[in-house]
Amino acid sequence: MMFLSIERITGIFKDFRPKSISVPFPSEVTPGVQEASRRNRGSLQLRHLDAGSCNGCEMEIASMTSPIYDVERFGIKLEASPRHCDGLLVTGPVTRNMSGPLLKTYEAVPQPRVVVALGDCALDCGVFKGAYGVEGTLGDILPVDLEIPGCPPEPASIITALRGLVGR
Amino acid sequence: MVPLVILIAPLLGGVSSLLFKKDARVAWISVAANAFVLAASIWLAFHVVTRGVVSGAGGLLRVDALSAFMVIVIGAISLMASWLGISTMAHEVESNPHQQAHRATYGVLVQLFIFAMLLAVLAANVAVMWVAVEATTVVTTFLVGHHRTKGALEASWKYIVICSVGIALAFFGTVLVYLCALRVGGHSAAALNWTSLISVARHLDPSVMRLGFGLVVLGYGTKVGLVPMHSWLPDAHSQAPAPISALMSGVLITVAFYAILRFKAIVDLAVGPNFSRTLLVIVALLSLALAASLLITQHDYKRMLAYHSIEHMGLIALGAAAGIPLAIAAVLLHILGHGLAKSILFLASGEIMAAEGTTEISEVHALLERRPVLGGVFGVGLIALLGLPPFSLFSSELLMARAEFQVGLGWAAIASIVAMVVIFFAVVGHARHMLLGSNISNEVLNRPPNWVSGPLVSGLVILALIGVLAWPLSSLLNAAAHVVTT
Amino acid sequence: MLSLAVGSVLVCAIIAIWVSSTRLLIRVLATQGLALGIVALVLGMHERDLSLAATAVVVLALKGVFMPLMLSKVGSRSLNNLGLKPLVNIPASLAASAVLIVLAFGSSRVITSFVDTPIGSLAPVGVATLLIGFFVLVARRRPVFQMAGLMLVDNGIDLVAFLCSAGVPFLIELGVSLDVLLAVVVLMVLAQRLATEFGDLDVGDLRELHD
Amino acid sequence: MHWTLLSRLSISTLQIVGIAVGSPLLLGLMRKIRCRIEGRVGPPIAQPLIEIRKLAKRERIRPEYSSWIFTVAPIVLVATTLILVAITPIFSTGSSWSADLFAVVFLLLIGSVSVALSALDTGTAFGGMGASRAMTVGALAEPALLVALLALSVPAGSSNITTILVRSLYNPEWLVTPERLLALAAFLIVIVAESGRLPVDNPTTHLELTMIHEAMILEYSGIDLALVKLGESMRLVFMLALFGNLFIPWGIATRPGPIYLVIGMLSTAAKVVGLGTLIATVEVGMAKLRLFRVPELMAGAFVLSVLAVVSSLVVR
Amino acid sequence: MKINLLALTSILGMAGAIAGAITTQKLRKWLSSLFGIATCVSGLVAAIEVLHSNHPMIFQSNKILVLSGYSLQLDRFGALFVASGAVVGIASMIFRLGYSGHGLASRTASFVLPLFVMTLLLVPAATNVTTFLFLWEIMAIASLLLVLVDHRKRPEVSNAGQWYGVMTHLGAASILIGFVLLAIYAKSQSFASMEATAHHLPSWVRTSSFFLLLIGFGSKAGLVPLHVWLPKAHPEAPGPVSALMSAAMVNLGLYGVVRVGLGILGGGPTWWWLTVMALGALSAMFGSLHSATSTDLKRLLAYSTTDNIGLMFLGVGAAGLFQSTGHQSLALIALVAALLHMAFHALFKGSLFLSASSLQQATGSRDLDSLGGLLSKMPVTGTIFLIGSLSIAALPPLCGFVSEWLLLQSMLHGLPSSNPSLAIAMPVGVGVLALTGGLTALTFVKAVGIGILGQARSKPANDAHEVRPTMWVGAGLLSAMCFLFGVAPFLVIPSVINSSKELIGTNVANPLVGGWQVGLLGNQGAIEPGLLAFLIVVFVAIIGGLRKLIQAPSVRRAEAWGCGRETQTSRMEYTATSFGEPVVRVFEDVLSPSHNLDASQLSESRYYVEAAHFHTSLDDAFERRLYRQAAAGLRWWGSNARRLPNGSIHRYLMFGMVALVVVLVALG
Repeated sequence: MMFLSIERITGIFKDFRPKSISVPFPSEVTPGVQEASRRNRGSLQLRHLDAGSCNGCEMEIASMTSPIYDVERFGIKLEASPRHCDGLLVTGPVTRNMSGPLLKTYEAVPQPRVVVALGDCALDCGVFKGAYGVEGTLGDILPVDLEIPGCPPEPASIITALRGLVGR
Repeated sequence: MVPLVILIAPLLGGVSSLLFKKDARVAWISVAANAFVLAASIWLAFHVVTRGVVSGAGGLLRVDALSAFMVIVIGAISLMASWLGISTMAHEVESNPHQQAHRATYGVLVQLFIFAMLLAVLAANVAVMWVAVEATTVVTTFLVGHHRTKGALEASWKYIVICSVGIALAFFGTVLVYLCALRVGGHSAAALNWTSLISVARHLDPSVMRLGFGLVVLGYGTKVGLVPMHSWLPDAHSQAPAPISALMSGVLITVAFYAILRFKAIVDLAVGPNFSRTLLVIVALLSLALAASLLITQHDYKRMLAYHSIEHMGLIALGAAAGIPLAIAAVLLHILGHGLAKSILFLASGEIMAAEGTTEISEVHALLERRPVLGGVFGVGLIALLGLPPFSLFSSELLMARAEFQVGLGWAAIASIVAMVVIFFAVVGHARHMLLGSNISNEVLNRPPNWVSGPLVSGLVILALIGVLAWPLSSLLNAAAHVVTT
Repeated sequence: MLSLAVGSVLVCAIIAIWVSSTRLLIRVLATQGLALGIVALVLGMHERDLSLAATAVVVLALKGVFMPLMLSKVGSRSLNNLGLKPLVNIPASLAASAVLIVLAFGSSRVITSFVDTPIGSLAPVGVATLLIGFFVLVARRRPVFQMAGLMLVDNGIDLVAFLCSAGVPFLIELGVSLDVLLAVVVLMVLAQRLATEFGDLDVGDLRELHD
Repeated sequence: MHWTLLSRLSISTLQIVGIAVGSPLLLGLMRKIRCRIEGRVGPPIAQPLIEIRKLAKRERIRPEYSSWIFTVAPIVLVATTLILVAITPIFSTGSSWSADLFAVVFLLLIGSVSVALSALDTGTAFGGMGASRAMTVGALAEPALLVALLALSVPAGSSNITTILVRSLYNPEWLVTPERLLALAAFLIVIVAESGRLPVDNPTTHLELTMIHEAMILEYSGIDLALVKLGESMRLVFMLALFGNLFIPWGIATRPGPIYLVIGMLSTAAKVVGLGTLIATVEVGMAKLRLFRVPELMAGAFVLSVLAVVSSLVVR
Repeated sequence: MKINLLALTSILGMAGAIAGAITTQKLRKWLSSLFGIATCVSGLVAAIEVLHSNHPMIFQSNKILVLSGYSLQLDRFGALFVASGAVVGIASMIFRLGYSGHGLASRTASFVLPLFVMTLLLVPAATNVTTFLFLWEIMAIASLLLVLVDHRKRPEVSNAGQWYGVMTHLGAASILIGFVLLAIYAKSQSFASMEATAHHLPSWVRTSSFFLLLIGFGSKAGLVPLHVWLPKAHPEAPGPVSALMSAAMVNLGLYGVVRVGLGILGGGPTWWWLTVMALGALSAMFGSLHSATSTDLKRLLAYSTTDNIGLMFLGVGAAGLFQSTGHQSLALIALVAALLHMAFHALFKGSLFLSASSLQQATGSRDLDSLGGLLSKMPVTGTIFLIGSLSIAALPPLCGFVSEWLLLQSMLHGLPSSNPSLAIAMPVGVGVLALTGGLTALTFVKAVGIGILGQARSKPANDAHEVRPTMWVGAGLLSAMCFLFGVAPFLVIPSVINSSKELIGTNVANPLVGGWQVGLLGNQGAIEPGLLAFLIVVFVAIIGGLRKLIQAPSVRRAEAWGCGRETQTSRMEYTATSFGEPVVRVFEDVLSPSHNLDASQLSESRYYVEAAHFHTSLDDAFERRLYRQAAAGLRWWGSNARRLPNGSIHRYLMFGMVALVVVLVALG
């Protein structure tokens, strides 16, 4: 359509690489969720949600958006409003207090939505497994589309995994 | 003949109430007599305006347009006051059976009072007028003290002492005028007739006339309620029974002012208009300032009305100071308007007092809801009294201001308007407290019967009509104004 | 004779300030009324004016006899309470009366120069009496004294009238006298009521009615 | 020099298309420049277009209690901006349909008001907060804007944009007068404030307490969000284009003919890109002002514009 | 026989009053309203007739008004005010048919309301001082009584009534003095002879009468600092009355100033008009600031009236300034702009007040913070309110845009002259216009956004239903006209030009273009509101259609995003207070809000707060610093004066004696 052709026109700028401090990434994309990457077409907005994390993953997410990793170059952004987002980026085990807000936030995202579980705790509660305040893993509560293991996962691996959702 | 009949008619009412002491209905005879006075005076006014001056009682009485006008004012207000007086007396007897005995005295004195006022305005002779005005003092003293409470006694004492002194000064002034008149060759008995005084006025000795007029203003000014001898007025008006307050505030004080007007015409001829103007402006402004100052924190609604009278007398004096025919016509219109409005208000306040049992402003509230008729009459009356249209006081105040500006008294007019604004501020505040708001106690109250509210309401309607309709009042006012202007 | 009578009017006025006893005051007033009557009488005879003479008779009767009698009726009812000090004490009052007399003479020049007769030149005495009467009204506390002050005022004016113009016409004088009489009667009745209501009182204490 | 109706219509259409497509690209460019200065790679310049394309197909969500205002507001925002684009001379003076400087202000106001109303219609605290702040900033910017426009229209004796452009083309000495520079400086500040750029508002902020404009559109999703974003970017570009043309009128087509039109397009694009670059460069080195320091900035702009008017009279 | 419409208007008004006073409760509402409508129609016909002819309409009678005579003469200038008042009157009377306010159904109100309407229409026709003041004061007293009708329900009503009464009386006194001063020099009380002699008057007379009348009319118009009554009285009046007061009565203040300043006095020195402009600017700023921070819907509207009146005075001041500096055609433009704004303000403020009253009736509250969500529950009223708000915010294609734009134009074109006072006044004027424009937009975004959008903020608001048709027909009439005249201003502009020429001079060339365009001749700037309206409709349709095309309109209704918190209630919405808070902060020095924080600590530790109560209020600075002080001063004086008459007869007699001595000494 029209938009695609515009993309081609602006393609001339694609090779324009300013001298940057960002670490290079391979140009090929690791296969991710096919349907989502087709849908998102190079733009992904995520709402980050801390369901009970120790904040280790948050540190990595923060460095992911820094100039070094520059996740923005792949069209991936963290947004404040779930309405503007395509999915959730959840860290930590789901605590009892956060399970309600988690569901509410999920509901607030327009459909279709992706759910990304970031870090070991989100996958299997990690060291918090069995703690009295923990309700369960993210997978117990929401359908998880993408899992990024690690305690915490490195920024590069987060970016690599997310690129699979953008297709870029 | 007619003037004499008019003069005698009120006495009939008095005599009849003396004759039939027991029967309360006898008071209606007085009402009828006063109604007759009103009707006859209107006829007389027509007659005077179209045909000229009427004399009566062997030259003792003389009716020109001014007198005729004043008779109308007296007739109208006495009709209303005697009508409502029946209700007032009924209330009093209800609350205190001993008052039954005084009913007849009251009836006689009221009619005597009206008679004396009529005599004052009908008299052809200055001294007779003085006698009549003094007679009003004597008669009304008992009426002021009618309630026989301590307050009433105090008020009547103050009233008679201050007014007697004042009126004595007026007599002194009259004597001085008489001196002058004798000197220019008047026949001694007729020297004090208005006509002869006017005819020789240009030859009267200016310096004695000045002193004489100063004393006359001071003296009659006492009865008018002008500063500095005004002090009896709030006390007497607040203590007297409502119909008496109405008569005193509505007509008595303006009858006294009528005397000043008459003298002013003579003095203006003798010494030029500037003298009387200065004097009247001084007392007028003092009165206005005093009324304005004391209304701000007034606590008693009858006293509020009384100070309002002082204000209006100040306005009238200021209008008279202007002195041109327009001003005098306006002053007369104001006398009529103020008389009607003030008597309606006093009568209404009498009913309110009878119903509420207090004259304190702070203890009366939500009248419009609790007593819609009385509250409405009181409120509308205040609107009239504050000089708002369509009531005639608006027209007369406007005309007076115009006349004052015209003769170069603009600054005084402005001062009076400022005082009026202050008074408006004060009165609206008091009225708001009395009239507005919601009924907290939810008591069930009975309305005054129609024969009581009827005259009050129709009086207000008439007052509005006077303010709106020019005909036929304009010609009478102009004719009356020309009597005392040159 | 005339000047004697006129003078005694003034002297009576001054004495009226001096006295503090009711009985004495009434006597002084009676004397003054008589003196006033005599003034009228002498003038009437001198001018051969019948109406003035008649006036004189009325004045003598009323002011010399009747009114003092009525005053004494009130005065006798009131206790002779000397504890009731006058508002202005007697020496000061006398000084004030002196000032008032001077003032009267100074301010009546208009009248005297206008009348311009020997008799007329006595008119300031009347004015002085008037002023003194007023002073009594202002400075004395008891009802009787106030009535007396009123009468002094009235006498002063009458005196001026007699001296300057041989009085007002008789008919008028009659009316005036009637009025004054009635006023005094009313005052008397009121004073009696006051006495029954409040006892012997200071009229200045009647202050229930004010703003 | 007569414009046929057809040519005027086609110029308007061209302007609409050009601005509608060009404005997201300009935003992309500005982001790219910022990223570059920060040492990032940054997203592609077409990223805003890509986002809009994606959003167009996503689900629309309406807040529970909202009324039709919420649905209509994005359309009104885009529509009024497009009207502005259509009737003002951007590429060519031929598109002028009674284009008046003051009318432009009021038309822009429609967009601001509709977005603010939609924000309040959501019934959330964020919406209200954003609307309140945006309207306050807008109200404070208004005096500076109008007086600056006044100063710009005084020499031409008209507030008609075409008249101003044509007259200043014939009187190039106007262009460097101090009052003009002052007025333009004030105008630029206002543009920055109105379009929610630094230092008045941070378009990329996610902190609720500091955001102004973002707070108003939190509830929009899908195509509505796309419309709002498109509208906002078009407003920015429109204002920049207006500013550019008033600042340097040369290049705009003043007569019919495709060549002139192409020159006009290119020159306008160049002006806008230049201004965008400038703003992006300045923004990098700047922190957002505290909300209650914004009035000071606006007051400064107002003083500049008043000075402009006064000095224009003094100079003459 | 041709009926004199002015006489007919008077008679219909009085007939309505009498009908309202003597008939039964059910009948009187209808009769007095219908007579009111008839009065307005008659006045409207008269005004239109005058506007389209060159002859004034005259009605005179010496049988009315004692010693002065009743004299009406409607010229084209006055006719504009009559027409605008009549339109508002018709709408309000229709509205009243459905309005169920208890107080307004009373006998008094039914008696007074037709009179009020009648005087509103006749004041601009009065041609002598007595007639003018007579009608003016009846208008004042009638409106005062109407303000007071609900005094039983709320104590604030009587307070408002007192403020209004006193301020209007102050104004009337000032008008009286000013007019009488002119009348004395003219040796006649008719306006025509005043006008004839005005040029020969000494300048102090001209100046003092002008300023006296400015004060008098300014107090009626609600010009700062004489406005204090307005934000109290207009909100407390019942709906139709507040519409009449705010949309029609205040205009008569403007009428008076223009009639006197430009008509009778025929213009004046520059500094007069600079003062007028300054007062206008002050009113506009002050009014808009206060309306931006008000939370009471009707108070907000009332302050916005002060704001708009300020703009009109700004225009009038500019007109006078241009005239005094010899720019006749600019003066004409400025006056046309001011009068146009007057007429349009009547329309949108009328519709706003009427629809706000509908909202109040439906919810029982006029506090913005307990309304909300009403656009969906009362769609018609809500839309009317929205249209009114958009008009007042001067958004095209509604009528407020046209008049504000024209006002800006007149100021723009005043600049090139070399006159220094113009050079200072005009940019400042534009700045004020702009700031108030911005604040007005903010205010009405608040009014609409908090008032009728979002979630209902109280239970009554949640249960609200649409009001009776007569009510929205009345209000809708006005908002339809807002739209009509906004799109096609040529329907009214020629009349406004005619009526302005009456004062500026009939030989001044018309500098405005006609037709669908509004603007100045010679390519000096023009707008085409009709085109804009057309474009807006087309573009909205196109984009709406596109949106539909791209995506099926499947919309999910979901709970608004509340950061994931458990419940989201209406108490969490942004309130009107918080909406205006940034404005309060920015203009803290002008508004000087008072804050009051009461916190009680726990007994265990003073670092823990047990309960906190925060109260903030925004009083009118003029009220607090000027009027309350003045009133306190008067009371102080009054209570001291009371000591003078202490009840002692001796003291009273001493007054007399002193006076006697003074008389004797001075005259003897």
